[in-house]
Parts: sequence; structure tokens; C-alpha cells
Amino acid sequence: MRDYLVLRVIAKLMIAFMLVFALYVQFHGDFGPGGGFQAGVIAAAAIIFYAIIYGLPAARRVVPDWLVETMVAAGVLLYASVGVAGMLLGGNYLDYFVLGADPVDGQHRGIFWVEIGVLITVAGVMLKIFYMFAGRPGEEEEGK
Amino acid sequence: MNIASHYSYWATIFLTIGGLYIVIARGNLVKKLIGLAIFQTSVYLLYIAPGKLIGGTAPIVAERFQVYSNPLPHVLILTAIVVGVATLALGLALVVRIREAYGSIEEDEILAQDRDES
Amino acid sequence: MMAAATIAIAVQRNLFAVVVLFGAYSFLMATVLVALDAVDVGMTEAAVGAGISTVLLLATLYLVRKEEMKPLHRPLLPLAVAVATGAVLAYGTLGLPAFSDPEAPIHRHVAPRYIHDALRETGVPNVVTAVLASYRGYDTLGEVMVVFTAGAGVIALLRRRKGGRKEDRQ
Amino acid sequence: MTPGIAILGAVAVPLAGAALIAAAHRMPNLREAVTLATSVALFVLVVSLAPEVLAGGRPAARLAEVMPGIELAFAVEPLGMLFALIASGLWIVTSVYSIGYMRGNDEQHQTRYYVCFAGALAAAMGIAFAGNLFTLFLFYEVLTLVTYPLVTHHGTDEARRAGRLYLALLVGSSIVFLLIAIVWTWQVAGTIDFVRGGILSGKVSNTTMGILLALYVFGIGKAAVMPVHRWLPAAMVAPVPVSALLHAVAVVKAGAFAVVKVVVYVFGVETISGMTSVDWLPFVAGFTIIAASIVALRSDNLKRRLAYSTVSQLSYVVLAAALLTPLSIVGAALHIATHALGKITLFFAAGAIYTAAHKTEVSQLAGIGRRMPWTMTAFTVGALSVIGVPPAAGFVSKWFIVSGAWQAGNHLAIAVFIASTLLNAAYFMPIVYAAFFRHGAEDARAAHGEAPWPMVVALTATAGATLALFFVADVPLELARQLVEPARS
Amino acid sequence: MVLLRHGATAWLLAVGISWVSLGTALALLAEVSGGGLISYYLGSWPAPWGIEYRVDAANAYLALIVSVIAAVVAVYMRRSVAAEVPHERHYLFYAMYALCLAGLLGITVTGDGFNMFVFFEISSLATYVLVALGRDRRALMASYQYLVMGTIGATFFVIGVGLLYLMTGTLNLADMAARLRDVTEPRPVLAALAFITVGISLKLALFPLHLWLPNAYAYAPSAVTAFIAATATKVSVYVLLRFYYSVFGESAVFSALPMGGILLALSLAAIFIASAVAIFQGNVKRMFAYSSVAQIGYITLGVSFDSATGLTAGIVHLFNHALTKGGLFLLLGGIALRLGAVRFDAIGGIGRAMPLTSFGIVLGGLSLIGVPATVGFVSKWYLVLAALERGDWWIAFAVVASSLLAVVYVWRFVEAAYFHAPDARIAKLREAPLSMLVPAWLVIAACVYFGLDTDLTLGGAAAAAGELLRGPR
Repeated sequence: MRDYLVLRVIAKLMIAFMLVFALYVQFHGDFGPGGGFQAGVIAAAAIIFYAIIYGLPAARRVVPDWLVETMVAAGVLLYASVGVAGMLLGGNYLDYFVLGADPVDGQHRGIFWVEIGVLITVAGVMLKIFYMFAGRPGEEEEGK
Repeated sequence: MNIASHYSYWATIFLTIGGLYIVIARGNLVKKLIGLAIFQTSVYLLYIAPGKLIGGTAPIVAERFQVYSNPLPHVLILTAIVVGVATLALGLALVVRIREAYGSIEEDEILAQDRDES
Repeated sequence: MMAAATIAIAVQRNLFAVVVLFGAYSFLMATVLVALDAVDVGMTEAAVGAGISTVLLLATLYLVRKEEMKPLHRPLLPLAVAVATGAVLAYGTLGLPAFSDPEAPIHRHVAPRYIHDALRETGVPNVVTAVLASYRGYDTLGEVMVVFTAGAGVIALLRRRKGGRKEDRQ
Repeated sequence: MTPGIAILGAVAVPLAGAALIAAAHRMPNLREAVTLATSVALFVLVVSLAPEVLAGGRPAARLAEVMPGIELAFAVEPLGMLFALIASGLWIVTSVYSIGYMRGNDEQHQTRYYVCFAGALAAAMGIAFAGNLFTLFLFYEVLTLVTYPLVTHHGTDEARRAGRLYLALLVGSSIVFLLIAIVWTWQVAGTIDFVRGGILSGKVSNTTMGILLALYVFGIGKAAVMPVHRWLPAAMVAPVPVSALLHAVAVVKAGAFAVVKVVVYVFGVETISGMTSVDWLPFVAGFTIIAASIVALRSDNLKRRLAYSTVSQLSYVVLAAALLTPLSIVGAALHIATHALGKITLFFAAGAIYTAAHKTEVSQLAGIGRRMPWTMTAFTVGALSVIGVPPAAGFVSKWFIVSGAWQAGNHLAIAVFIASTLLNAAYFMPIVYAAFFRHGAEDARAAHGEAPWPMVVALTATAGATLALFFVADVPLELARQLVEPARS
Repeated sequence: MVLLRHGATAWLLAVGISWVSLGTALALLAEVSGGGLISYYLGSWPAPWGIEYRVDAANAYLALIVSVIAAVVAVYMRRSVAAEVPHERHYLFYAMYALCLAGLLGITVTGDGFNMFVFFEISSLATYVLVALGRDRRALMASYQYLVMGTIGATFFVIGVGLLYLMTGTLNLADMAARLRDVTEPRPVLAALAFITVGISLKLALFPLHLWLPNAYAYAPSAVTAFIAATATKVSVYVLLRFYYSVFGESAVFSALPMGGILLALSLAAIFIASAVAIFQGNVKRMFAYSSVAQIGYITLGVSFDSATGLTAGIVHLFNHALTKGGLFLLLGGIALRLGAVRFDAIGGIGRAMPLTSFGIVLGGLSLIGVPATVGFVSKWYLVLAALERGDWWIAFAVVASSLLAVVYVWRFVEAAYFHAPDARIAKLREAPLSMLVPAWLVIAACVYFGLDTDLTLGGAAAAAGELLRGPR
């Protein structure tokens, strides 16, 4: 599909828009529908879209494998470490109250970081999975 | 307890039957997975539907509304969806590997091949 | 409509069509969910079911055969099993409280606290987010771990080895 | 040395011996030296226990509580003492003998053989001193498993088939019947310790008693009561010393011993003497005696004949125990000893003949007495003992059994004994006669002398013991008496 | 663990994790063995609003089983994984292993219905991958079947939990139980019971829902087989017990419904049919896999008696069978490492070449048969006792008679190992490496030790049974 100029231009806009939308969903998740998970999926979708239009190698250049795999693990670790932080600050595991000056603030902070963790992992995994599938030689290649 | 008041469940039940049927009856591995997905989505309905309150609104607190639908099922189902897609992805990965190892994604064919081996 | 989609999926033997149908199905499901006030869920379903799943399925189809072959045996037993399951489910659901009955236990017992106190306790107006990330944060951690597992699993299964394709074949 | 240590030692010594033997597998001489040393040490240990028991003491030792109320415990009582004495004593002779035999026929896997043999002895000691049904069962199974490699020693298909039968019958019967019986006993009686006068008295109904007894008698397959006797002839494929172990030293004796022990210490003589539901036992035993004797009479293979003779002799013990009169029980206990001596002599002789002349069939033995005088004399003594002719020990035990039968006024039993005695004579005397008074087919190949000296020494020793036991039977007699004292009082 | 791509480091990490969890489990058991109860509010949201960890004698016992096996296998797996899994996947393998362990432990300790499901999925997904990493291509198919079956089971489970939730409005098990008592409408509860039972039965391979198990066990890498055989099904059993006794309540399950009868029938069928099938397997691993199905039958049999003794028998058999099968599969792994195959026609005379391994397998087999002085005997004893208590002669006889089948299939190995002349290939085999032999023998030795000293196993089991029988609290 490399040659369709229109497609490419529109795609650029689309992708930019999608990424922004992802961020919106991420950070507006507290007030409107949405949250880390949806955001992650959308972000991943944006990259996938990019890969479809510009081809996998291009996508891999933009978001290289090592980054993706790091994201996969980093998200979980971030989430878990938020919980541990709660413990270190004298609460139970995943205890957000102690994270901030006053409980509500702490809750807010906790939720925020947790959501970030979700975002990273989900985006990473979705992307990774897509790479894995798309990177596989399929029927046609196998034929020869 | 009249039937009418349960119509939302009937959709669930139907989807359950359909999904389960596809899973068990179909020999094609991809098809099985899709059936599995449908089967799981039926559960989403089962959880979400009763959470709805007529006249209620999405559970996002604001001054304008008093009645909210029950948020807990939504949370559960969010998790359930994620689990579902995770399973799906893993299953598909397996299918790809199977395809490479056996050159087929038809259960019958594959089992036949194994029988020939052992 | 979803029923129609399901049946179509069941009978349709062209996998490509099946996948497309599945996408449509997911989208319908999403709308229904939204109609049931589950905006977050609807959003997710749309993104995951109609979005990612479809992409993955297509990617898979790209790798495997497109046509499903005719099943060898008459699938009567599976039908029986499925229907039996449905029957049990129906039997069970008949005893459930009526649709949108505010007296139902789920509305009486745990949920109210979320709805009334979530804002005060967590400062997050979107109760779903609050519950997801805070009240039942542990579930979400588990959920993320599931995703992580799936990701790592897919890597483990599909990582290409240097010239290792033959090993699969033996 | 305190009795407790001695008891545990009795089990531990053979095990240690087994380990040492295995360690010494490179040097045959050392290995066999260890075997002998171990057997002697064991005998000394056991003997050291005897005086206290004779004096009426009942040394005991607890090892561990396996399950609540079910413990691994030992308690020496006369019957076990007797059994232990026989087993450990005969082990010495048998090891001497087997050194000669295994070398004479240069057998394979000799180390495995000696190791398993020692293990079997350890198990036998465990059975002899078992303080409760669980311990008994434990070592009973161990004995089966440890003797399995001995039975299948040659590893041929025939041996393997025999091994399968051996396992199937012994393990099968013990797990299916004996285990159930034990659990049942535990459930109704609340204990499974061996207690004078029995633990079931007044606890169970007449019919239950009958069923339980059946479970025990057939569960203890080693007692070889028909129809669970098939393993014994099948096991004849094993080398001769193994047969000696099976028939005289440990295995079948363990069976007979277990039956008597159960009758005396679990059921209690008084308890069941009144019960009508146990009357079937004498009939089964009697039938076994007669039937086995007839089979023995009809079989030409010497070892097979001896095997069936063992089957019938074992049922003497069972029948005697079933007569439930003090005298007959004394007889039963004694018979375990006397038959052990007599039968081991016979097997040693058979083995010697096989080693020296490679003859296995009765019909080949004509005139062999001239070539192997010692062997055949010993054989004669053993035969007399088994038939029950003075001055052989067999007479003593039979005497007690028969008089016990008179006590019980059980004429059927007496008839059985008479008939079987005649049968015994019928299947042993021809051999003796042919051996000494008939001229065999003389040819060059048949020119052979006695077996290797260790074997001759061994079988002469046992024959001598058989005679000696007739004249000085007081130690076993005393033990047997103590066994029934509670029954009398 | 995915971050560090290096296999060895990952392995060390896995070992560390499993040992730490073992220590924790021991501490927990010590804490609650007196019938105590630990409750831990995650995020310090009080249940039922937050998620709660709830540890009592029962699941502390389970956690102990799981972590013990995990710790041993962790040490063991280094060599066998190196041999059976392509190198660049090692770190993923260990990651999966850790995740699987986390999931299983999570299931045992959590006190929240839905949380249980999430952990179920974690452990299951990890297991699928682990199975699929087997050398044989059939491992893929086995894993796929396992995945489909397992997911159906999990979904059933969710449906069941959902119905309960709709009736009670809570997900916390204890709270659920409390509120179930005043639920008047029985039908949804019954349906929930049905769904949960079927769903879990799929996961614990209760006959006839065991179809996935033999292949999964047979073709997975040895370490994995040992691990899941010893833990996964056991945990599922625990979940079933937890729901039966602590949520629905013992009377509701066994008195009101013929649950006991059904379980009894299925268990006996499992014991006999599976053992019979095991006898005719050509592959040793497959044979022991089928025997696992049978052994699970013993466990459920004990449960079906619905008596203190029966439950104790079932739970103690959980532990005993975990030890026995764990040890057996570990040793088989040794053979697989040296020989590549564990088919009967390939291992003739292995007894000479690998004496320790073979002897260990024989010991484990004896424990399967239930010979005294092995753990198997303890379980058998209690099963028979429980059967006799109910006055069911035929069951008692069935139990002991079925162990004869075990004799047959164990002896197939004995004869193959000791009574066949080793061919050239076998003769030059070396004994398995110590790093595998030592852990395996630890487990086997434990089989014998706990057959003679049953304070820990029986005591724990009895405590757990008591805890469960006490019902909801």
C-alpha cells in the first residue's frame, strides 16, 4: 500500500489524532469514560495502523522491539511498585492513602500511576503481539 | 418473575449456546477460538445487564444525576474482556505454530497425523 | 442482530467472512453495552473486540488457510451439550431479580458505597475508574499480569530462532 | 544391652548387613564373609533375648507413631521368639549352604541375591517381633517385595511369570483382604495391638467374626491355604537356597506364624472357641492337607513334590490353630519349628543332588544313595521328620496336634492326620528306598560324588538338629506353653 | 524477569522466588495451624468493598504443597530445561514458571471470587505456554486443547460466580456465604453450583472431563509436567472444596443435593477406567498421566464421603499424591534427558544404566500402589477407614482392588527396567545429573518419610478438614 499518497497523508493525520486521543482517554479517564487500558489499546492501534500503511519495518524503526519488550515488563513493575510503595509508607499492599499528604490526594496519585502502568503494559503487549504475528512468514512465503 | 422481565438474559443464554456450540462442534481451530470469544462475551451481558437501572446513567458522578447504574459489574467485565483478548491472542499464537508444525488447522487432520505417528 | 451474527458465524465456512462478522458482532456488543450505561466497557469492547481482536485474527488468517473444511461428523452431541448448558443457565436466571429492579441485592449491598463515597474517598468522579484502580486495584494488577503473561507467552511461542524453523517440522 | 535395643537391632543388623554386602560387591569372599558374620550376629542377638522371654518377660520397643493410635511398635512374645530363633538360626546354615550352591552352579547376580536375602531376614525379624497388626502388615509386604527379586533370580521368562504370580497372589491377597481386615479390626476394636486373649472379645457378632477370620486366613497368602497356594509351586523356579528361604526360613513360616498369632492375639482362643461361624476353617485346612499331599504324590519333579508337601504341612499349623485347644496350639507352634528343620533338610538335599548330579526328577534318583550317602541320609531324616516318625522332631509336634484333636474331640481332624501321614510316607519312602536299595542306570557320566562341602555341612547340621529337637525339645516347648497359658487360665 | 534476557539469571531469580514463597507458606501454616484466621485487606479497603486475602488452615496447607513442589522443581529444572527448551526462550520459560506459581498461590490465598478467577487465568495462561514449549510438536496441540478446555472451564466458573454475585451483591466469599443464607430463591444458587462444579471439574480433570490432561502431561517439558501434575489440579480441588464447604455450605451441597453420590460414581469410574487405560500406554509419562486421573479420583472419592475422615483422606491424598507424582515425573525427566524418550520399548534394562533413577521410580510406584511405609498407604488407610465408617463394604473393596491395577502398571516399568537386557544405547547411559537427581530424590524420600511420620501431613489435613467442615465463618 506504500504508493497511495492520499492514504499516507490521511494516515499521518489519523495517527497523530489517534495518539492524542489515546492520551486524552488516558488522563481524562478520571472524569469521563476511559482509562489506562483503553488508552493503551488505542495507542497500540495507532502504531499498528502506521505499520499497516507504511509496512512493518518502518513501524519497527519508529518503535523498536527492545522498547516494546521493555514496556511490556515496565508497566507491570510500575504497577507493582506502586503497591510496594504503599507498603513501604506503612500501609497495606496497594494502599494509596499513604501516598499523599491527605488520603484523597494519595488516592489520586496512586490511581494516576497505576493507570500509567496499565497504559504502558497494554500498549506494549498489543504492539508486541502484532509484531509477532505480522513478522511471521505466512502461507505465501512458505510456498517458496 | 415473569419471563418478560428477563428478556435481557435470553440474549445471554442464546449467545452462550451459540458460542459453546461453535467451540465444541467446529473442527477449525480459528473458528473454535472465535466461538470461545463469543462464549465469553455472553458472560459480559450476564454481568452488565442487571447492573442497568432504567432512568439511571453511567456511573460518573456529577451533580445533575442521582441514579447511577452499578459500576462494579463494569469493572469486572473490563477485567474479563482483557482476559478474553489475552486468551485469544495466546490461542492464535498457538494456532500459528500448529499450522507451521502440521501444515493444517483442522483438528481432525491433525489428530489423524498424530495417530499415524504413534 | 447479534443472534443473527452468531448464527452466521456458525454456518459461514469462509474464515475471512467469519472474522469480519465477528468484528461486526463485537461492535454490536459494544453498542449494547453502552446502551446499558457501561460506557467504559463499551469503549473497551469496541477497541478490543472490534479493533485488536479483528486485527489479530486477520493477521492469523494471513498465516493460515482461509477456508474451513466441512466437519466430518454430525455435530449433534455438541448441540446437546450447548443446549443443556443454556437450559441450566435459563433455569438459573429465571430466579434472578427482574431487569433493573432497584431492590436487587447488587444495588443494595456493595455498590452504593462506591457510588456515594467514591468521589469523597478517592477524588475520582468516574466511579468505574475509582473501583478499577483503587477499590479493586488488586484485580487490575492481576489483569495487567494476565496481559503481560499473554504477551510474554506469545513472544515465547513465536520468537523466531536463528534458522530454527526446521525444528518445528520434525 | 537392653532388650529394646536388641529388638531394634534384630531388624537393623540384617539391614546393615545388606548394605555392607552391597558395598562389598566387588570382592565375593568379603561379601560372603559379611553375610556369615551378619547371620551369626543376628542369631546371637535373638538368643540374647530368649532368657528374658522364657522367664516370662515381654520386652517391647516403640519406633514411631505413624498415624494417631497406629504406631510402629515391637513386642516379643513366645511365638515370635520361637519364629525368630528358627529363622535366624537357619539363616546361618542357609548362608553356608548358599555359598556352596551359588558357587557350585556359578549363578548370576550373586550380590543382589545376598542383599535381598539379608533384607528378607530383616523383614522376618520385623514380623516375628511385630507388636501390632500394622507393623506385621508393613514387614509382611516388605518381605514379599524383597523376596520378589529372589524368585525371579534367573530373569528368564519362566522366572518372570512365576514372579508375576508370586506378586499377584501375595500382594493381591494381602492388600485386598488383609488390609481390609486390619482396618475393620481397627474400626471395631479401636486398637490393633496384639493383646493376650484377643482384642475382639465381645466386640463383634458371630457372623462378623467368621467373615473377619476368612479375611485374615485368605489375606495371609503366605500361609498358602488353598486356593491361595499357587505361588508356592510356581516359585520353585528360584535357586534352591531361595526355596529353602521360602519354605523353611522366612516366608511360609511368616504366613503360618501370622495366622497363629492372629488367632491367639487378635481373636483370642476363648472368644472364638464359642463361635459357630468359624467352623469352616478346619474343613478348608483339612482339605488343603489331603489335596496337597495327593498332588505331591503325583508329581515327579522332586522340588515340586516338596513344595506341595509344604503346602499340606502348613495347613497342619492352620488346622491345629483352628482346633482351638491348648494342646493343639502348642502343637501348631512346635510344628512351625519342626517342619522348618525337616523341610530345609529336604531342600538342601534336593539342592545337593541337583548340584552334584544335575538330577531334578524323582525317577532319576535310583541308587543315588550310594554316591551321596550323607545327603541321602539327611534326606531320610528330614522325610521321617515330615512324616512324623520318631526319633525325628516332626513326631513331637504331630503328637501335640493329634492329642489336641482328641481334646477337641474332632474325629474328622484325626482322620485327616492319619490319612495325610500315610500319604506323606507314600510320597517320601519310595525316594529313600530307590536311593539306597535300587541300582540306577550306571553310566560314565553319572560318576559323581558328594556336593561341595559347605552344602554337605549345612544339610548334615540341619538333619542333626532335626534329631536333636526330638530329644531336647524343652526350649521351644516352653515357649509354646507360655503361648497358651493365657488361653488356659 | 523478561527485562533481563539472560537465562541463568532468570533461573536464579525463579529459584529465589520459589524459596521465598516456601518460607512464607510455612510461616502462614504455622500461624493458622491452631485454627486461626489471617485476613489482609489489599489497599486497606475493608472487604467486601476491597479485595481480601483470607488464609486459614485449609489454604495455608495448599499453599505449602504448592510452594514446596515449586521450590524443588525450581532447583531441578535448570538442566532439563536447558536440554528441552531452545536457549533463547529460557528466560521466558522461567518467567512463565514464576507467573504460574504466582497465579496458583494467588488462587489459594485470595478470599474474593472474581479475584480467584483472575489468578486462575494467570496460572492457566502461563501453563498453556509452558506446555506448548515441549519438544514434541504434539505439545502444541495438547496445549491448544488444554487452552480451549481450560477457558471453557474458567468461563463456566465466572458464570457461576456471576450468578452468585447477582443473588448476593458481593464477591467476597465469606460475605457471600453469610448473605447466601437468607437468599430465598434457590434456582440461581443451584445453577451457580452446577456451573462452578463443572467449570472446576474441567480444570481438575475430574473424569470424564480429563481429556486434556494425558496429552498435556505427556508432551510438556519434564519439569513442567512435574510441576503442574503436583500443583495445578490440586489447587483446583481446593477451590472446589472452598466453594462447597465455605460458600454453599456442606449441608446445601451434600444433604440437599445428591452431590456426594455423583462425585462417588465419577470418582470410582475415574479410578478404574483411568487405571485400566494407564496399563495399556506405551509411553511411561502418559501412563503416569492417566494414573494421575485415577489418583484425582481417589481425592474426590474421599471428598464425596462427606465425613471428617473422608475429607481428611482426600486432603491428605492431595499432599501425598503431589509428592509421589512430583517425584515420579522428576525422575522420568532424568531419563528423558539422557534418553530423549520414555517409551517402554526404549527403556529396557534402564535399571542397570541409571540405578538411582530407576529405584526411585520404583519407590514412587510403590507409593502409588499404597504399600505401607509410603505416603500412598496413609491415604489408602484413611480412604478405607472412611468407607468402612459409612459401612460401604463394596467401596472399601473397590479402593483396595483398584490398587491392584496400580500394581500392574507399576510392574510394567519394573520388568522393563530390570528384566530386559540393556541394549547398546542404554548400556552407555550415565546416571542423571546431580542437580536433577538430588531434588527428585528429596521428593521421593519425603514420600517414604511422610509415610512413617504423618504428623505434618495428617495434622495439616485434619486441621484443614476441620476448618472446612466448620463451614462459613
